[in-house]
Amino acid sequence: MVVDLKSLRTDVWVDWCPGCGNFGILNATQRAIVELGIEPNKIVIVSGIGCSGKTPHFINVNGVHTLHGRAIPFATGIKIANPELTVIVHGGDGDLLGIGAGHFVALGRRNLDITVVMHNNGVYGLTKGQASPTLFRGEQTKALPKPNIQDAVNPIALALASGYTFVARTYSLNIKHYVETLKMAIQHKGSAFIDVLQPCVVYNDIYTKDFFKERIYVLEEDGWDPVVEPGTPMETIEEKINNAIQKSLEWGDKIPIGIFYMNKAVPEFGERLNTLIDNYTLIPPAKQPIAREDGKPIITNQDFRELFSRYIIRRR
Amino acid sequence: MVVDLKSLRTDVWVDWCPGCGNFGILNATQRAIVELGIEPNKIVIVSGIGCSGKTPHFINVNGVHTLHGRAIPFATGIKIANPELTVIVHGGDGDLLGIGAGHFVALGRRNLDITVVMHNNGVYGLTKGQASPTLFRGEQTKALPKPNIQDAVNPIALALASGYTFVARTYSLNIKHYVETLKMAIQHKGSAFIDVLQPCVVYNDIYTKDFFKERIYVLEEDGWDPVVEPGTPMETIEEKINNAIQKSLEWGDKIPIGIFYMNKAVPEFGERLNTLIDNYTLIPPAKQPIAREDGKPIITNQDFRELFSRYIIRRR
Amino acid sequence: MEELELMIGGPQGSGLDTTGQILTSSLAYIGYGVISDREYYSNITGKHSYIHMKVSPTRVPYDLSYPVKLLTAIDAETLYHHYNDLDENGYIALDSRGLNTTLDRIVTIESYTKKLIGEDLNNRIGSTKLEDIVQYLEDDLSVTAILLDYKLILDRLVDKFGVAASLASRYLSSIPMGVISGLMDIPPEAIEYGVRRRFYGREKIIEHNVYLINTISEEIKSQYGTPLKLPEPKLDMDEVMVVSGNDIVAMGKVVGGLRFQSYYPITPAADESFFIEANQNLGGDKGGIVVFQTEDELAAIAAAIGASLTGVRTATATSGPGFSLMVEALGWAGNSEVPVVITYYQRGGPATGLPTRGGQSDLLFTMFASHGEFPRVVLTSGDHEEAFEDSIIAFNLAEKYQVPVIHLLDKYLANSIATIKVPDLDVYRIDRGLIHRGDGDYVRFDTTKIVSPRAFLGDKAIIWYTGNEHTEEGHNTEDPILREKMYRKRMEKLKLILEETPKKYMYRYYGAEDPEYILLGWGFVKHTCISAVKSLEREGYRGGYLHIKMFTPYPEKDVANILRKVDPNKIIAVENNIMLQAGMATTLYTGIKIRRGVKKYTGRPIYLHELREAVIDLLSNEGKEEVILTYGS
Amino acid sequence: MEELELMIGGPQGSGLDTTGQILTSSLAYIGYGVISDREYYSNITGKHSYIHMKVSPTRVPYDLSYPVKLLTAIDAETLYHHYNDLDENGYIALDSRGLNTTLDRIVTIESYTKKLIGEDLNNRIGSTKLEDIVQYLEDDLSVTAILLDYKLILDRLVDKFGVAASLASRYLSSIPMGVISGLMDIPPEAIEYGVRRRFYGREKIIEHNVYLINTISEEIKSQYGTPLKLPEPKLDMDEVMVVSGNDIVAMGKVVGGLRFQSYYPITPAADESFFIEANQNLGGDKGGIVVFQTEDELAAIAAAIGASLTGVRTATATSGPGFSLMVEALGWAGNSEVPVVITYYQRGGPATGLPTRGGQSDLLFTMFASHGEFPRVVLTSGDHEEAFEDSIIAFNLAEKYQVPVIHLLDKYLANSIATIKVPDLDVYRIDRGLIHRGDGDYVRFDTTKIVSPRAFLGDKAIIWYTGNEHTEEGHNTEDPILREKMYRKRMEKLKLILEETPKKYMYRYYGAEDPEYILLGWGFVKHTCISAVKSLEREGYRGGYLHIKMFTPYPEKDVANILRKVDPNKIIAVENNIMLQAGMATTLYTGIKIRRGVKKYTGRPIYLHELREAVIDLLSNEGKEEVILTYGS
Ligand SMILES: Cc1ncc(C[n+]2csc(CCOP(=O)(O)OP(=O)(O)O)c2C)c(N)n1
Ligand SMILES: Cc1ncc(C[n+]2csc(CCOP(=O)(O)OP(=O)(O)O)c2C)c(N)n1
Ligand code: SF4
Ligand code: SF4
Ligand SMILES: [Mg+2]
Ligand SMILES: [Mg+2]
Repeated sequence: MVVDLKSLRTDVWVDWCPGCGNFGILNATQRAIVELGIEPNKIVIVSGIGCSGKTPHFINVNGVHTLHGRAIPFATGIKIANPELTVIVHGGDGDLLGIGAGHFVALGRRNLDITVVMHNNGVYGLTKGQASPTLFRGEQTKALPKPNIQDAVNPIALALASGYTFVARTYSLNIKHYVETLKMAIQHKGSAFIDVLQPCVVYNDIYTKDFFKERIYVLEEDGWDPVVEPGTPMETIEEKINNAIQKSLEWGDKIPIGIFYMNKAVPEFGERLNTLIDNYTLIPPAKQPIAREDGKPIITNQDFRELFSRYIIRRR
Repeated sequence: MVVDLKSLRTDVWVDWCPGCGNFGILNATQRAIVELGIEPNKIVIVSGIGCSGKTPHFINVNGVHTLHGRAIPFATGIKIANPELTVIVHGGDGDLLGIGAGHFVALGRRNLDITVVMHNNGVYGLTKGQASPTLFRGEQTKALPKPNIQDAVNPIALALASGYTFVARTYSLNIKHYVETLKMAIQHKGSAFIDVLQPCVVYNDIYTKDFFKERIYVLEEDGWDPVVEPGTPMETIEEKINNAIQKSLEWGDKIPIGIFYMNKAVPEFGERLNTLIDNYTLIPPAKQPIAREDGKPIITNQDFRELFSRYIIRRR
Repeated sequence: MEELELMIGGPQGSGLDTTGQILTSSLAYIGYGVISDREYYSNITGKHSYIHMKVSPTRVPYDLSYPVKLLTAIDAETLYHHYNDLDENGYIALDSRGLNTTLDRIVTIESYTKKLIGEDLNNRIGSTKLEDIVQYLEDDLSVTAILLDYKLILDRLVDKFGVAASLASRYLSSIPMGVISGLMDIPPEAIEYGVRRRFYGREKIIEHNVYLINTISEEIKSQYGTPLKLPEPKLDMDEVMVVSGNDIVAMGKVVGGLRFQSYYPITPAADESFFIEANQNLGGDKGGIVVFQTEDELAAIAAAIGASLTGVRTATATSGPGFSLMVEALGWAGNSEVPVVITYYQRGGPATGLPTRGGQSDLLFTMFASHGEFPRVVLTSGDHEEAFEDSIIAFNLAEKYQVPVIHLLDKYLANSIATIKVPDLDVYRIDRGLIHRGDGDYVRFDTTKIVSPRAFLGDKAIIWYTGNEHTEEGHNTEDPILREKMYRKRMEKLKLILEETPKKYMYRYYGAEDPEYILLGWGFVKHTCISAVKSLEREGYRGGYLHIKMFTPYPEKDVANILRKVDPNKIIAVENNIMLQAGMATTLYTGIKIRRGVKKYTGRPIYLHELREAVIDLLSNEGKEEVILTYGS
Repeated sequence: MEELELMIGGPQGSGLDTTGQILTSSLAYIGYGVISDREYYSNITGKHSYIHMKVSPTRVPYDLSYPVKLLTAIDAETLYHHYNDLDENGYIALDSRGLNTTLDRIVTIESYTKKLIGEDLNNRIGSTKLEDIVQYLEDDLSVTAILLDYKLILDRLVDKFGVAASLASRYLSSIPMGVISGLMDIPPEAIEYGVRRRFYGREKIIEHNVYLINTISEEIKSQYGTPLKLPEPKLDMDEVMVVSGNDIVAMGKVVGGLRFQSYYPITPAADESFFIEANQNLGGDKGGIVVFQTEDELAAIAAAIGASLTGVRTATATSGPGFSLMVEALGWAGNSEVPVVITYYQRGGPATGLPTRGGQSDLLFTMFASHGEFPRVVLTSGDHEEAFEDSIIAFNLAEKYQVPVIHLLDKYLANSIATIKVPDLDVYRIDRGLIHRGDGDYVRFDTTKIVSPRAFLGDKAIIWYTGNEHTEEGHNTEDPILREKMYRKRMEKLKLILEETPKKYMYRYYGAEDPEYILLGWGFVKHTCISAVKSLEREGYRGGYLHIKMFTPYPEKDVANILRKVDPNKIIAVENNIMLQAGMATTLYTGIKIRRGVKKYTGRPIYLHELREAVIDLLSNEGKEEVILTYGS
């Protein structure tokens, strides 16, 4: 199947506000898929609820638009059951770091091969502009009656503390950078997190295009080495994590985008499952037959007796 | 009221297993309360579900034994409604960092003046020994049929990434250290987190008393300065956070206990609320009358008309 | 013309909300009764939205109906959605520049809707061109089409006030207001009053809007006269409130003593919390209300319960998805006898469903939500007045019986703006139930009483709470005898509530004392049902409407007595759901099987015209069990 | 003696679980039918726990009852809990060293329980000294007290096998087994068989246990004979399975094609997941089952749904608190037509309730859980055989109708061990429903069918799912007409399920064809009800037991037909809850008001002796509405 940009569009009208940063994310995601050449039926985009959550309807690959905050666990089930699928999560900052923060942390602990793309717009877009967990304390975006009194969570630091093995930031209007970052994240074998700075033209009048234009710079252009190869000594790894966290605190006149950290040495969750389950990698759940031709269970009476012999007692 | 250790005991039989690290936590918590001289009716111990969750029943101060994972939000409501109370959360590692991780992160963002004491035993005690979020990958404690395949979360790093302004670790069998740490945490004006290493004699045969005895050392004795005073420049703060995170990665032959980080410069949540609500600090919700003597609402017809004048229209 | 129904349509983000508020204020100022429903997509900018308004000189006309007499369109898309909604001799106003638009050029309409519209237009008119539709309306329905050049009109602002051309479009919604004002003969000072209220203090904006509306109004009058002018208002209110359901509930809660509201944003509940936050300061020495945005709904309910334990009247407000997450903690509150109010605005389900549309499909869920058995109150409101009163009563019930109270409302109420009487607060009392203030031998869960006195955390007594079964002190227990006692103690509250609560908070009956049929309903269907019964009376059907307000505990004896007046086959449930949930609840408690119903679950409200027809249909066809309604765009 | 009831009590952590398993295996090996219930506190070490076992030579005796013939105590506390449970001429075995214990010295008993016991003992015996209680039992009930010096017995291990004195106490539970074995005359090889099974491969432990049990047994026999020897077994099974409810459900799920189970640990559900994990490898080319411990139940259900979308049979297992957290996602599954099985083990509610005790108080909750309306199946099982079958059927229903299936069980079943037939798998079929395999013009939610063919994520077709209302493709829609169509399509599945599902999966009726009264129940009350009916028959009450298995959709016509055989006043619901939830569900769907019931909500099972009495009481007292049962420690 030839996958081109056009064939990745759907008939659904893209109902984001004109000028919304999500358009950049949408286009760049489609582009990355084309460039990677993955077949649309082998990709699943899983989203939460919010403006960001609508993304899958606009891309002509499998889409699962789930519940607010639950995209990661839905995606987790999909990926574990059928590891041959490329699974990408699109979520809002509220979705992933507010109501979904527990799952966000849990995914890091598994290093399951999923890419999490966070639409970071500093607000709850679809519910009309309340503060999201990435809005700093004291800031008052357009729809807020009063300045925000909660501190912002630092997505990069949180991802690192949670164990993500690929942690990056990109900007929704830097299509090229987004495409490259997403491609690397997808190709990375493990839990990948991308913090995408995404202007919300309707509700976020602080983090606007103009704001970002002046401040964003690319880490890679800066002699930055975030990669941990297998065999790297523990101290070096710790140092790289620390550097990444330190970098993540940089938010002012200069805002870095790029890969903050990438560790290739941590076993992916499927590999771990494969140590427990015979042939998990070869015949994962989605590839296992459960019935015979005649409709009887694949487990025969004999299989049953073998499997559960410990529970069967033959009378003396 | 004279508060002594004896008066802080209840009639309830302490049903932890003989030798459980929780006994140390219980005794030391009572001791800290005595030493601080807080009146029992002005303290509330809020717990989740687990062996750890039973703590409040054994201490003769107010106790709220909530739901699995929800101790922090219950405690949050209590503290905001009546800030004069000293609110201490006791939760398990599963309770706070597994099912409750989202709330754990959220509390850090608020810097509400609550102390969170985590009974870190590496297992789900009360449900019979499954791996908790602090058990490392590859480890196989007694009740596990197979080695753990999820990575551990680093509680200290997570607390720091979430914004807690007091982050410490102590050991349940070092009563003195525990008492001092808890006292400082309670006295700290802001969200405080204490990671308490707690042997579970029944299910955790890796992190035993013997294991800890050889490894634990006290940070403070090491020329360690975790304190951020008001006015400290941003770089110094960042450096202290970074040092703390780096320290938190130390887990092997040596395991540090002590205060990892303490920032006195971040406004507490009550102060923040006070910027929005008239006299919040003086007359918080729990101190506000809502009815008059005759039972009528405190809001009179006239108050109502003033408050909501924007919605009332007098006919032309 | 006794009453007027009109509609304003346009894209989401074009200021329709503001338009509705201004117009309602202006009309209220003159003395009319108004209801204004707003329908919109789950979308921030671009999709079709509209206001459906009913204006009456004699009452607050809750019973929205079709057809409408006047349709004003901000964009071309509007007419595609509403060409069928117009009455004979009605009026439409639209932009003359859009007349050669065809349906296929409207990208913002969903493909399915577009297909249906296209088929209908092609069948009926043979064209989807706007011009042709207008022609058809003029020919077939004698509709008067008022075609205005919107751009030229807005240019006046540029010319006269130097408004930047790029900003002029913000005033688009003044055009329909001008048309309406003209046709209805709304005096300029009433318009100014409405605009001024809305844009309080922002003088430039006020000036521009007033200018635009009033000049258009003049032009319309001079060209079309004032064919939609209503008789002089005759309502006996000197003063009214112009409030949405969200607003009035918020006001009720403030009066009722709310001091801590936790919430997580969700449509259509969040506006209530914002309203409270905007009005959180009660005046110096009274202090203020904490409005607390949590990280999710699990935290929202937990925080509310926690706050309640300190003796504060607490609540949270949410909708279906949020309530689904509150279910576990609800049981904790029930078990620990905690007064807490959950204001629950239903929207279209299941799951995310129709997030910005209405529904009444969560009744049975709220009645049985959470594992285990514990007492609760499920209280529902049928209009703005009820909602205000119930918001206060909810706290009293919660505290008097130490139970969670679910105050169940719907999006129809939440988002419709009505002109209502300013309430007299002197009729209300704050009943805090039994409170223990000392220390001494106090136990929190004294089993010698069904409702044991409550002490507050932070007061003198030491208290324990637990989600487990507990002793009188509040410590965990598994003793079977104590368990049985404590369990029964809790459940017996339900009987007590039923005995002690005034009937008007449990149900209300409207209509004939000796009905031939009874409509049974709840929530926002109330006035539409009452109006249907009245109107059918004129056609010889003598009936009544039984409005159930409290579902847990359920007033089974009284309801059974009323329903037994008619054959069970003559009971018709009218609900915005498919299962007839109030009907089911009624069967459950009375044993009277309710088989027949009028159902609507498209997310739009039930309209009087379709309800009338449905009821007649059911009354004339004994064998028919249900009529499913689908009217409304 | 036809059947034997016995009890073993001791502190939590002293190996009672193992004892129950060994004894059941040994008895099964001889050929007896056994049921073994275990009662325990939410505590890891120290609180009182006991096994209540019934042994029969002719059947699997599900109907636990009191008094018991034999009580063996590992500790002194046991007798305080159970001195009232003994039959005349019964036997007790206890440690002679504890005889001068008094009640106040037992710190592990809750104060309330202690107070009740103290009062009763003082009234009855005037002393709480163990010695006096024993004396009383001997005098008043002609009980034989077997007093053994437990320490001396354990010392034999030290002497003979060199077991460290500190470890000898691990063998404590062999002492009651020895006593039981002696009194019942269980042959040594049967004991060895049981021990060997349990400690497979751990030869030392096997040797020590077998030695201890068999020597004690010999001594007991020589001193007391074998007064509790049962007749030769007559069950027609060559082979049995010894399984708990958790085990058998797990086996059913494995056979039924489960390949992904997500869970979060909770009593009494978690053992099912551990069982599956321990048996997850199905043999080389068949692959294996993923058992996935999630961070919470919100994730557990979400992951299960996600996995299901790839075409895998998925399930999660939980209890009340966990299910309460799954409610939102349940609606998503209903809306998106996802087959997923939720195995739900009820425990005592509400909230954390009685976490290790039983209950049946979540029925109505599961029937209406989640906001909005969508089809689901609520299926319940009454014994181990049903549970096995239902675990397979659940998947078939889920996939055939593309709905979430809640398989509702209770702790009584989960934790009781029974000896049952090895199932014959050839009678089962895997019905996966309609599946689409190609690509092309496929749409997931084809509205021309009630159940549209399902394609799997990762197969050829491109699919969308959403929690919103959706188009046939699976994109969000708010079109009212499409909404109505899609909504009705989903709900019509309920009718289809009712039409197509064999009746035996929906309800079963036991007893007289022309009953004078009917007991109505569900779940684990089944056999106790059947036995009560049988036993009352002998006393002249002709009755029947109606066992409801499926509550959603509800087989209303058939149930109504059966219930109409008797006066509604002669219908008695028997349930482990206070509301009579199955009774309410029945009223709801049939309109037959069920007013009377036998209720138990202490967390302990309903025992035959108390049920019999209660039914007689209700049948003899027309005016009485309920009997509340509280037997059991
Ligand atoms: C359980 C639940 N609570 C609340 C909502 C309402 N809701 C819809 S979108 C949203 C927030 C969206 O914010 P974010 O995740 O940042 O996404 P964005 O719209 O900014 O892309 C909320 C709270 C919901 N759908 N479900
Ligand atoms: C919603 C919910 N899920 C599961 C449980 C069962 N449960 C009780 S305690 C516990 C885990 C306890 O582990 P942890 O928090 O580490 O506390 P510990 O017992 O180790 O102190 C679980 C899963 C529950 N009570 N509620
Ligand atoms: S509200 Fe903001 S995030 Fe949402 S579509 Fe509009 S601009 Fe984009
Ligand atoms: S199980 Fe472990 S944590 Fe729980 S009481 Fe026993 S020793 Fe302590
Ligand atoms: Mg956002
Ligand atoms: Mg733990």
